Amino acid sequence: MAETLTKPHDEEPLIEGNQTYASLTETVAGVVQRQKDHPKAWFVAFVLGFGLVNVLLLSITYLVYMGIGIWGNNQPVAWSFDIINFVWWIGIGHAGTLISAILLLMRQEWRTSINRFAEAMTIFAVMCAGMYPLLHTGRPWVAYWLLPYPNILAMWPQPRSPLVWDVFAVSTYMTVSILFWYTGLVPDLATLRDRVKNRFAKVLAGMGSLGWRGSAKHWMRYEQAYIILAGLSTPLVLSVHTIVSFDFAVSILPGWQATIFPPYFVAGAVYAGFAMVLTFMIPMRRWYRIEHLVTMNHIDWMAKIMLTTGLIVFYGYIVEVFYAWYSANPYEQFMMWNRWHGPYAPAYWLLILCNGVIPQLLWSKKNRRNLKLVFAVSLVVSLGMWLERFIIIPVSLHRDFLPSSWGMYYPTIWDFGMFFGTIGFFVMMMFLFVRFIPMISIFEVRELWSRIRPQRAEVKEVEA
Amino acid sequence: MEETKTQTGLDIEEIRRRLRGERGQRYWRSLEEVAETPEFQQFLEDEFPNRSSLLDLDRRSFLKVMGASLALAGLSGCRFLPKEKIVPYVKAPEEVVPGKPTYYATAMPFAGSSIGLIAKAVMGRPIKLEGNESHPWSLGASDVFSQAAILTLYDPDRGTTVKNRGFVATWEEFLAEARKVLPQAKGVRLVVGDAASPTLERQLAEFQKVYPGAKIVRHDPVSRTNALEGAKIALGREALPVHDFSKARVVLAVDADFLASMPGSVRYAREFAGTRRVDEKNQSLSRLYCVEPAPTPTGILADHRLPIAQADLEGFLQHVAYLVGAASQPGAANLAPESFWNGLAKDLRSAGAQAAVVVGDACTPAAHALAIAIQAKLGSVGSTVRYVAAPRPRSDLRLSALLEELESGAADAVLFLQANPVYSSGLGERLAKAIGKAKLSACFDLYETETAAACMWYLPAPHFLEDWSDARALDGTVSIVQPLVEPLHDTLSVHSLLPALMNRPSEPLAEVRKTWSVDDKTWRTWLNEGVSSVPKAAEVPVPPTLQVPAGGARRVDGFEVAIRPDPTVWDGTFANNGWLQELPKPFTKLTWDNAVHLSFSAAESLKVSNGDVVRVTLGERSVEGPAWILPGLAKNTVLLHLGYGRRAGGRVAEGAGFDVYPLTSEDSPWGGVGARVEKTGKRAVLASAQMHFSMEGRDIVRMGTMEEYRRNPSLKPEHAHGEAPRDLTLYSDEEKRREQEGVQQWGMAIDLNLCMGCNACVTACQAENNIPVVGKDQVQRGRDMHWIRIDHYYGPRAGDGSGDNPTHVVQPINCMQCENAPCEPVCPVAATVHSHEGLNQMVYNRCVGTRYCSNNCPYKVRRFNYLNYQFAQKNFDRKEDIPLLKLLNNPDVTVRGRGVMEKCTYCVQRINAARIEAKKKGRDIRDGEVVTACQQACPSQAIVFGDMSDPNSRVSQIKRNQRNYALLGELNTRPRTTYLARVTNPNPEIEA
Amino acid sequence: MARLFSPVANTIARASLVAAVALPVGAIVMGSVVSRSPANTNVGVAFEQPVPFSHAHHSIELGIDCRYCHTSVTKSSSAGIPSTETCMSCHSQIWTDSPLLEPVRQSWAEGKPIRFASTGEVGWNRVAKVPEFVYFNHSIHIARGIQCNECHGNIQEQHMTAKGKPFFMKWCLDCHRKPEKALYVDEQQPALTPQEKVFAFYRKIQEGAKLSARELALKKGRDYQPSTEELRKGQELVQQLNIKVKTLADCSICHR
Amino acid sequence: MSHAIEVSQGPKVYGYIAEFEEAEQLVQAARKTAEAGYRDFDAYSPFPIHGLPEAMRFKDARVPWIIFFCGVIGAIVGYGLQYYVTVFDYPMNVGGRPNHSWVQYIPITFECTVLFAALGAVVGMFGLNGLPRPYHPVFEAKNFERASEDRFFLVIEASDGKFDAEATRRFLESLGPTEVNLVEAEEV
Repeated sequence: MAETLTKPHDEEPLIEGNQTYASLTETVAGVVQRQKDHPKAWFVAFVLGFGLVNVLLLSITYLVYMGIGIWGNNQPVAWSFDIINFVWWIGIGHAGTLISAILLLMRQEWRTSINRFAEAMTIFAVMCAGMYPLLHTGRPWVAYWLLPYPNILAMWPQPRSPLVWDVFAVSTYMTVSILFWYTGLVPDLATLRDRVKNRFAKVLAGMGSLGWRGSAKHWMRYEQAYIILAGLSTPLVLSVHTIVSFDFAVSILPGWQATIFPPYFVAGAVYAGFAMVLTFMIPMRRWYRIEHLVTMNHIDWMAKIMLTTGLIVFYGYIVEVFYAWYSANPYEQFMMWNRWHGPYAPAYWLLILCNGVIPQLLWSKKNRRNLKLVFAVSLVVSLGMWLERFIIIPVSLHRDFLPSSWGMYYPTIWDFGMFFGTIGFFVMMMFLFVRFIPMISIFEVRELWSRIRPQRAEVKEVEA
Repeated sequence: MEETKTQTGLDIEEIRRRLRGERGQRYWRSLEEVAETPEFQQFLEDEFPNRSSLLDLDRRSFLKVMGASLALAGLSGCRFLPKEKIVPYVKAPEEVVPGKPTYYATAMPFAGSSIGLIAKAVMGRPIKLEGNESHPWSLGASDVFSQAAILTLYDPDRGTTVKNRGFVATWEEFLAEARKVLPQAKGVRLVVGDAASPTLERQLAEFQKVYPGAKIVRHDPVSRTNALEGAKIALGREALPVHDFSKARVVLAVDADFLASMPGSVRYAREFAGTRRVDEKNQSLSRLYCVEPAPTPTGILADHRLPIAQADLEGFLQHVAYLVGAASQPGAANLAPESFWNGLAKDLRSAGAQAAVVVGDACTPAAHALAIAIQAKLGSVGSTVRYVAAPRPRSDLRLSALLEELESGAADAVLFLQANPVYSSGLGERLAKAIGKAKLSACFDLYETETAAACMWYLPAPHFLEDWSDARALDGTVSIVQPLVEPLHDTLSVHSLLPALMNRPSEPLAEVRKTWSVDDKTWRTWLNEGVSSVPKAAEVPVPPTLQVPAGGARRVDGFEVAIRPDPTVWDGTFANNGWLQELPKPFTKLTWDNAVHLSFSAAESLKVSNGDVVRVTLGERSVEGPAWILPGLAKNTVLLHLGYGRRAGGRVAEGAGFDVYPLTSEDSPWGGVGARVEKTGKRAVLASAQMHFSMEGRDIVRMGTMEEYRRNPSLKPEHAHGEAPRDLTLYSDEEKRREQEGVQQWGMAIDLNLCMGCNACVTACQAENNIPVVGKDQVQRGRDMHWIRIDHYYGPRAGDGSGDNPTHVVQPINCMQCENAPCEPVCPVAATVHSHEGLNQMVYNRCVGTRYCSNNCPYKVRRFNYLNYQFAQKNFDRKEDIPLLKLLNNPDVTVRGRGVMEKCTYCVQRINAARIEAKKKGRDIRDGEVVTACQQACPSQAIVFGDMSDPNSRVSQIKRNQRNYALLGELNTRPRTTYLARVTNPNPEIEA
Repeated sequence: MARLFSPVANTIARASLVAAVALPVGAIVMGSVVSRSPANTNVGVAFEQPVPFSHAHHSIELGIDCRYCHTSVTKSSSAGIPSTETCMSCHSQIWTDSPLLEPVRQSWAEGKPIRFASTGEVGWNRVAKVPEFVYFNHSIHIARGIQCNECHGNIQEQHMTAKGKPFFMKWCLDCHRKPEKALYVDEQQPALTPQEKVFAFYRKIQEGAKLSARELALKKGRDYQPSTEELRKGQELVQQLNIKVKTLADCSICHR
Repeated sequence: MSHAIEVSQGPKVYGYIAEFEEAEQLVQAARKTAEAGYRDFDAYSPFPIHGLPEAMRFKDARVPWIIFFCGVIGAIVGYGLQYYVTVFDYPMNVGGRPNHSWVQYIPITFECTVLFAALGAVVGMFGLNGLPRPYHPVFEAKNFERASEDRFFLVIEASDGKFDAEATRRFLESLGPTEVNLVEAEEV
């Protein structure tokens, strides 16, 4: 696959049109410089996001005041929306790291136009995810006990617990993502520093760029560090979702205790992540007139990756069924039966539809290049991935070993408040990002251009 | 002032006044009275620091702690509690050692009988009731009602002062009024409840001398009249049967729940259990036949259970009498298959003196008479049963007669002594109006009941733990009811009230001693023992041959209504008791509601499903309530429970369930035939603590017949996986085994052969471990907090397939204290880890509430405080915080605040107390020194707890029984709580 | 190009880097220091009391046994706070008109708990307290021969009563993990049972008998590091008393 | 010879800067400059240019090593912490698992490794680059703002032993830049 992707099959270039370093810089940096003319859509989206953020704040306040009881969680379903959303968001985050790190290592040049954007998405998604483990605890004000620090209680976290692994994994992931993102940002901030007129913005950019001056020596060390960071992030991103899947895999609950989980969670994460990138990129490239940087090829390739990971995930579903049968374990078998015929069966079949069936549309190139359709599919996939976690968490919990303690789970408005609240937060942050930070890595685009542009002679002609 | 009362149930002003010390200083009194004041809060805080709670930490200094903790690493938190005061006594009471409990023997009057109890008090606060070993009708065990009675003591909704037409008044005013009216009243009537107190009887008799023409009306909604009448028919004298099941080899229970709800059941359960223990040596089981319209806990243990309409029971007994030769003509032979009759008759005859026939109070007098005849014929009178004189005389006047008198004005002064006929009789509204006509009407009761609302005067009665009295048990055994605290409220003992009405004021203690003029020494021994040496009730002789009129079956057309006291709130007396309201009822596991119980086939024919509101019409009266399908009901029997639909009597009681009394009448308190049931189209939400009643073919409750047991003593099903082999593990156990060497290892065994699911353990655990009540809404969301629950399943052999007579099995489930506890490795903060004694410890103050442990618990025994449940009665947001309830808390158990996980601890507080005492004596804990709350309460001693490392301990011996098995053992959790498979003893000659 | 920053900016930049690292670290260090200091633990902080009761005066100068006031210390979890009656048993005879004792007499007269003359607050200010969720039992510790001073510091020397030790979980565990550190036999009167030894120690203090280094440290409320020899003896005691050390650090020993 | 030009006060000379339009030109220029024996010179470009460091005969492999060692430390810290906590400081029986359940310590060990290595990478890289350094003499050069956009610069610094005002300027002009300028800075 790497092969086919490196050289665009048809002759469409990675950057379209006759560009110069200046024009490329202008396109991207211009978005930040020209604060006046932002598309209407920006304001609509921002206001929407901001509104939902207030819902989030309200939900959190009431939650901390009253307790987890305001949610639908109960015995036996002690985890539900809280952990569903946590896993969902973490998953979404993964696409960013994947694009910026793995594709970098695979020398996928087309990543250049989307990595900055995807990385930003990672950071905000992880922020959303991070809220849940903290807030889902019964006593959030002592949640810091999960951190190891010498204290007068002589107590430590219990490192056998996947939740402690989560703490380390998620915080590491957050830190590394920010470092990676910021490192990539420094040269572009230098560009802004040198371009923007507004004194205040200039100083801000100046501070952010750490006095970057594009020295060749700096560039060399920079690239060394950058590529190794990528090398580190790659196993990291895999480990993070593996560990998240351990939250379930190390338990003894039918439907949780499955060796397939790590790969299948990671694939799912990438799947959801690319869906989210597309959901944002498709409108953005139009609104900000960057179609020549984020070309139809990009859409096409992302769609392909979605299709691939989607198939892996679907394989996961099949394997789960196989295990249930092959294990000859009555509890496992009942778990599967319950998914198919139990009270939550509709959710399961909807999941199969969203994640298994609909994405098959992407086999056809025509569809992959049909923006509306790809956009729709990515929304469907996002929903599907959420449903997958719904099936895994509450539906496995609500009927486990002793029929006497079986129960049902019904979410409350506060469950939804938290969920949509974080979505609002994500949207708001993304739109603040595109407005104040170059949404495409300018220096990498220049670098790419310097290699793929037509021969200089032709350029001269064009200029003449 | 009126306001404060109704809101807090405690009169602040009053307390302030008393605090100013106007009553001089009487220690207990002041302790209770200052309950509201900050001083008192501090007092509790410091005199028994154990009492106070995480909750307090959370509430009082949540912000401080939070802010600080975030700012500074490693703060202990305790610094941030406000500076506290230690309030010492002025004069230390002799008998009290601070922080040490004191125990008093007393007795609880209940349902015309009584049970002997030991009350545990800490610093003057009664906090727990246990059975009294030396009391013949407790034998150290107890039932749900005696376990829950302690909550009523602290119930904030209890009446606190005298009221006149709803306005606060004083006793003086009432007595003045009464003394004025009574002498020239045309007819003085006393309506007394079911209390069986000799002193009260003596005073009533005296009252009738002082006020000639005064009549006594006995009102007990759950009456034993039929039994008395039956005895009259057979023996010519009113008498009650007293059984001895320890001698019984064959028991025929006819609609008689003698193991759980009949008076005397606590002792009966113990006796019966004695005949049901099976191991290698003893393999002779008694056999129990149950014939009943509605399934009862007794029916659960039956070897043969036959659902029969209650109208047919008489005919059934007639036929039994015929078959054993106690009656000349046959009865309703069509009720059971031939083989059943033969088998039963053969068993009864061969058992002879060792046969017992128990007949429920709902059976007709004729049925009771027949039972007596049968036992006389079998010669079992004197061995398995004897008949004793009733503990108290009958009414002078029927309630209906009283009603007419009141309406006609023939009676114009009526006093209700702990009786609530306006609610608990079919006469309801009419009676209420009639009472209004009387010149003087007063209601003396714990709560401001419906009757109180109808009377001019409400007189607050003391709780039995606040009052001197005496009570007779089933066989006439007299116990002295001893108070533990001075009355919390402005109450007056009934034993002082009556004398006061007779113009000779007197103290209750004096009155009780007057009844039993014995010297102080004897008196003191009575108090210590909890049992008096007063002769028991006289036995009624049974002639060798006696003739009884033939009984016959009434035709059942349409449905028949069977009305029974509720298994948890009884006749409504306990309707305001949150523990009992939330106690899942046997079979249905319903909480906070009663229901119209229908059999499968009835539900099918009516197209009714659980929660459909139906109208039940009997005669011209009808009630509406939500339907609930109860497999095991006789096909056309509709079971209704009393005690709900209270219109007054406390915030907990009001609004729960629907009132069934309108369908009752004095002549037919137990329902009747010819009822109609129709759908109303409305739906109601019921909160059931269990939703799924099938074992799904899983190896959960192991059971089998005697033959099966002989063939396969473990009774492990072929398909079942069984316990995982010990060596199947990644890690070696060596390390852990070394750590457990020389340390006592706690374990528990529960014999499913003895458990009939009476719920006593559940309530006992709730009382011992400060377990909160969460309310209907939360139960419905699946957040009930019980640490031990009784799982109910329809057994493997589901009766005749119609689902109308399935085998019922119950299984008490508490924390299994797994050796490989799945909950522990997943806890991120080590809030739940293992002790060297093998306890799965739960450290509340370390818990951050991730709930992961609960997810990973295959038994789902962990409970999470989703909201602040403590000290609330009904509303579980932080608004409701009832200080009075704090007095009830066990100081040795942390009160859990919201956001922490909790679960059964094997009563670790009791283990620690025992250990400390043992260590002070320089030894280890002896077997039997630690008794868990559930074990202590269990009437049939199905629960045994002890040290597994000692091969001679009782628990070790029992765990060696081949029937012993680990629940979900295949998960290799290695539970410390194990079960003994259930063995039934059906008659091989009867095909099921 | 007009430069954006002047040379001094470099210095500022580096300084701010240092600060960015130093500040959080400093905050955490500060936090842990404060949390272990009297500001948090109250060790050695004497509160105002309704009556300026002096343990030094009563226990050493007058030689009153601890158990005279703390009646239940050997029987129960709670040591017990003396009732007004207890105070009056002497102070109805001596210092009968001392203004300092007015609150006691008033309490006795009114039959109400003692209160601050100034504010009217009821009761004594609590000095030694473990959190609510900790279940400490005095009697077993005394029975094992743990001196009051192990937890209450130099109580016999205090004129104004103050908390002697920090009462951290870590501090409790220190003994619960190595009880041999605190267990010892009084060489001068080895026959005594551990419990007798506890109170004999205070008689020794009163009589001014000569104290071993350990006893001196106890009296002064100082931490004492026992020698290996003493530790060995301590071990023997642990054996004799059949103390199951490994269970002592189990959560349920103190938390229920 | 570096004292050929004496600047007693006022701005000091930082060096000569040559501006180019194309990356290739810069690479050529850099190679020639290095061949000409200049040492203290640097090239500035709006994006990393492959072959440029080689052309400048500039080598530095310290960053990878820093990262490696940080990673190792991270691993030790991660595993060590867990081992210390569960085996030495407060061993507890957790669900019957041995105190040293190494299998379950792997995830945290891995995460710590990555965390430390990543921090090492970023801190090391910027550290070796001497950043943050908001002020640098070269910022005072003419047109230098375009170094972050579309222009390529070569600076020969006055500190170079071979630096000579005239010769160096001529040398730079010989490389075919768009223009050559003297860089004077407040501080060098």
